[in-house]
Amino acid sequence: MAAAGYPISAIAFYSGGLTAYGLMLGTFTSVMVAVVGAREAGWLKRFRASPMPPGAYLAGQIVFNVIVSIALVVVMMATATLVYGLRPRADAYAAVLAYTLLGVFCFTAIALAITRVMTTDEMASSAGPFVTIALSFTSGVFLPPDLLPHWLVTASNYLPLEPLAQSLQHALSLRVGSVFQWHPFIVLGAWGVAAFVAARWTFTWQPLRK
Amino acid sequence: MKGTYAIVLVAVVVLVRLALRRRRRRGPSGASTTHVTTSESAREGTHNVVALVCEREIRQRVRGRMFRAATVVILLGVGAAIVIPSLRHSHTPTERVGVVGTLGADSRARVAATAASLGVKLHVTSLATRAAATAALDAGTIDVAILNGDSLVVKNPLPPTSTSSATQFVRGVAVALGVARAQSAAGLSSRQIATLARATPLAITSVHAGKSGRAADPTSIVGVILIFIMLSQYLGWILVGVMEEKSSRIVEVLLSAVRPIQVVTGKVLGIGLVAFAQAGIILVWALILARIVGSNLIHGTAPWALASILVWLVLGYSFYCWIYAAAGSMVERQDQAQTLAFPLTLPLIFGYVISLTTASSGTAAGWFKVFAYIPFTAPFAMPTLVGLGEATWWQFSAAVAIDVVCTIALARGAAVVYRRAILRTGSRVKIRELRSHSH
Amino acid sequence: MSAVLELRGLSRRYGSVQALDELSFSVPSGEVVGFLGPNGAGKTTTMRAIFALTELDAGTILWNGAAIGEAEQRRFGYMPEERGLYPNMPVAEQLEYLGRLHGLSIPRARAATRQWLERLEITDRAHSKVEELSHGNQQRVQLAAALVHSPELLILDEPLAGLDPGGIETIGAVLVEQAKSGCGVLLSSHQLDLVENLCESVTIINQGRLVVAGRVDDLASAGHPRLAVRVEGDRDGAWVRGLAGVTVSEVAGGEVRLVLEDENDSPRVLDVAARAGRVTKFDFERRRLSEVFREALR
Amino acid sequence: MTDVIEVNNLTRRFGRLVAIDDISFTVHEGEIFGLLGENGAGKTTTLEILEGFQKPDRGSALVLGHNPYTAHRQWRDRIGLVLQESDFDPVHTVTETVSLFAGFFSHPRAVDETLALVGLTAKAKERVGRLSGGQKRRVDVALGIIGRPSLLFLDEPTTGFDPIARADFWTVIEGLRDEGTSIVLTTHYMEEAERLCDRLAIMAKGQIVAEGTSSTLISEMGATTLRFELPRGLGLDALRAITGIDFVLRDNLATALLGAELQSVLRRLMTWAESTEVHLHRLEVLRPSLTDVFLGATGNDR
Repeated sequence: MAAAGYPISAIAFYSGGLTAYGLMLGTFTSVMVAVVGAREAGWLKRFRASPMPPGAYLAGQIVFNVIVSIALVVVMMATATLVYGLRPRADAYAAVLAYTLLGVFCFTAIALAITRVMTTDEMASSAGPFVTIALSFTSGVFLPPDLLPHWLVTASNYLPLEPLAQSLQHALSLRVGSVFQWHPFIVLGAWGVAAFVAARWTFTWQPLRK
Repeated sequence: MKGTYAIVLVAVVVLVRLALRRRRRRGPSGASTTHVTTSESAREGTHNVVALVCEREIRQRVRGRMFRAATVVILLGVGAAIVIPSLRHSHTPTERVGVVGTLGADSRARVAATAASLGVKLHVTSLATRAAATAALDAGTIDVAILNGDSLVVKNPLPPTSTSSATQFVRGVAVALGVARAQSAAGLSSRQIATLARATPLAITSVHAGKSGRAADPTSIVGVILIFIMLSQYLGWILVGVMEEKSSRIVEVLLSAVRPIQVVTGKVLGIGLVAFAQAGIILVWALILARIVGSNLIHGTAPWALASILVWLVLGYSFYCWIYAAAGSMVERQDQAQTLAFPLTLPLIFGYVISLTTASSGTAAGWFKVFAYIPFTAPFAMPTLVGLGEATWWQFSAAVAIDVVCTIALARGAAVVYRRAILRTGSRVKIRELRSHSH
Repeated sequence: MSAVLELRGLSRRYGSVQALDELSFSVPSGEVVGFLGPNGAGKTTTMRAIFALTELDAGTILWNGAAIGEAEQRRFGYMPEERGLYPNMPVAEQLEYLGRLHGLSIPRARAATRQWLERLEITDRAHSKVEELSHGNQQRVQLAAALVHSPELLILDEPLAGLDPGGIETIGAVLVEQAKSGCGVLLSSHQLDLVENLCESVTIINQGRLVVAGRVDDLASAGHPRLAVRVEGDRDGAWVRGLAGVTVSEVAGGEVRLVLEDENDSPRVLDVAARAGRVTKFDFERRRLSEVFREALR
Repeated sequence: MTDVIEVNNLTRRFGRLVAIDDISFTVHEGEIFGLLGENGAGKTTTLEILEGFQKPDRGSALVLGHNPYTAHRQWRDRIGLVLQESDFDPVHTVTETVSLFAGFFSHPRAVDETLALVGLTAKAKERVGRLSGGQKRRVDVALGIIGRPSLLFLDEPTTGFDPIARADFWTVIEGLRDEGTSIVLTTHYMEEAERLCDRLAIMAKGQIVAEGTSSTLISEMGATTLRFELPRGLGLDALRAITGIDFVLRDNLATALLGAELQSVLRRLMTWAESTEVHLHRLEVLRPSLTDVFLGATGNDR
């Protein structure tokens, strides 16, 4: 097909989308559930009671997530390349790595910010997957966005998952032009920074259930 | 069309009834029903314990704040998805084209013809520069820009599987303008060009009489999406629910009185009923709204295609629930459950992706048909084949039979795993231990 | 003849640890039996085995001379060591549910729930979620969960741990009441002074083996007379040194425990004590369960 | 003697519930201070304020000279906590769990030594999730003392311990005190409080209802009971003649409540018994126990 409306292959669409989905599930949901669980079990309070710098625990969470996420992305990319014959440009991998780090930062920060309203670990473990699945359907992960109402797609552009999925799909299928887009950096960065600030203000180490 | 609604409505009403009847039984005045009094006799059957566990599960789920909030959110979301587009404009969608530079009368006519052939309205605006076009695309005021008659720009890449009129329009315009450019480059006479412009596609006939003349099958697409959403959401409940009973140690109290298989069966049954009730409510809501606003949500759907979707929804849940229950009994913390969630979803995602791709392309490859008989992928693949008219009744029955047999075997295995694993804490359960003592 | 729970030759090995080693003892109904032993002695494993929650390598467990089936098991009540209740379910509803799982009808489950909430003084928390209750009240609910179906046999793993004196009294009274009405009660505890007051007999195990079993009275009255003496200002019991016919069994917290060869030596002891300072305690004591325990494990 | 904790007019409310109602007390350096009370009397809230987890609504608390709520990490380095909840990540071993926390402190005790102190050496390689309740509690205690704290908070530390372990633990705690560690302890075991605490306070409904050493509290409780089986042929009048005080018959035992005159009465009785070779069966001199003090102070005496 001609011109700038270049096609995305099915495999680029799904490997980009599912990588974004896996990142969200693996960071947003896992961090939220892990932190709320640790808080409600009293581990966080125990850490807080020690002279450990408070940020160390959170930093540990983020580092752990980066490692797990990179492993996940590597597996996804390897499978897509070796099994399904995905052939992206070499520099697409750099973009994928950059988007992965961006996504991990953003989703971890949002998860930490939300822990304050999750009073029980059951709540966290049902809200996390629900939000992830709901969001993934409006964000071009499991469904081509043009099957959805236009307003919903527009709204998704400003939520964190769609820009991530879309830019990964873009990078993996690109033939000409730059693999980097500014849009996801602005949206995900804004979400991440806002959530990070909120988390700093509201984060609590004590169990909420009493 | 009427028949379709009737079938869906009946199915949903039955499910909701079932769930509500169980809820009502707990009502304060509901000192009810013969089945409970039989439980007074010393010899209490498995059936009653399972019913009790199931009833508690339903009650707790339905009462949960998260559940109610999620249901309301989904209802609002579905409502918005149906109502808003129909409020925005009439039934025929409009394609808004921005033109930068000049566009010949011939090309203009071809664009109009493409729009007409797809049954969409056309709205053309002139734009001064490429930058203005990009801005307009980003702002969403135009859908596609034609630059100097020789290139097209859209906002987001066109998805490969899409069959929407918007995508078809862009592709059609791209082809039409490309042909026009080639024609003018070939230096043809005006008569030759006019002849070419009147070219119509050849008629296509098939050797075998087909039921589905369309390229893609919207019912299967909607069905596959529905099955996927439901399974990925509700199976997670089982994973977490089983794990919670383990981590709260209530299971030790339960198992001092009843058998493990009773607890786990009651649990998956309860969650299943809540799940189908919730899905039923959402479906009814969607259909009612669609009717009221006149949306063509499941326009022209064959009743049997819908029935097969519902059948496979139940079968898919029944099969996968045991895997999730066994997995839940082996983990002891919420975050371990979450770590497991993604890998466990992979077979679902695989089945979903191949089925959605097949449903959109309109033809099922040979390898795809194999997946319709494997219980992991059958809940997606079989309804897709049905939707495409490529499954006979005996093929359908064979797939159901295979699935049921596998489900029973899986349930047995899961019960053994559950019994061995549910009381273990602090150490990973070894496979060897799960096998030993199994009787 | 009253019912009896018999455990015969129970053995269970976890890896290199022999958790139970040919353990045999019995629990007659109508009695509160204390089940004692240091941490890790095998008490919890034994209790779980009664409900088939642990598989045994060898041994049989009999109730009234017959193997325990599902129906029998349903007529037992169990309070596990690690408390288990649905954290987000209201107390009364939870008890009703457990009662019905044990085979009660709805009205009977409801009545029993009401009765036990009242008896355990937590009626006002009937509609609270379990997670909202204090530790002591959760413990009461957990006990109610074991009692709601009027069991014939109660197996309680550390029912008194972490309770304040008021709670101990309420729960202790309930257990004695249950035994009086013909129920068998086996309870493990580390609070030997409480066990002494509560239980008619005790079974002490160590490393999965039976060490001592018998009636508390018999165990306590065995041996020589004992004295507990407290002299104001004295911490190390120096005054007692050099007294003939007297062995010191324990000096703790300013209190000296003595074993007398002859009860008639007591005035002499008092004299010596009075010379050392003001005597604030001078008790003839039975052998205390803690001593029995310590000696048994030596 | 310096004070490691100074609490003045502390008040804490949760909505309409007054958890702590204007309490004041001090803890001296190197002593074991006991905080007793029923569940819900305000002990845990008091501890949480002293540990820096909660902010008081009114009043002040100085712990090692700092406001715990705003204190820095250096302050935490000198504090040891044994919290009431005993939940750990079940998949780590005992050694892993304790080593992790050892890393947080500037001069921690050796992990082996700590495990030996709490009696967990044999379980060092066991995953925490597989420990029994009492053993988990010991892990808690290990985490409390791993950092060589100058002030140690123990919130019901021996719940679930067997009697031998408890006695061992008492020795450990007394050893820590002898090293100079100040200790604040809550417990439900009166025996434990009586044995360990140099001073204690009893709380009820958010207030301190009694404070002092256990022996002062006990002697303030009043009289000691003297009782024995009345020897055959001896009347209460005759008994009065021998001892000089009035006895009553209760549960078939001659019983009298005595104060300072205990010593003389007892001596007269003993001399009489010896000279007449009368055997005094079941002779008991009972002073009130801390349990009596507790039940009396919290309004639970029967």
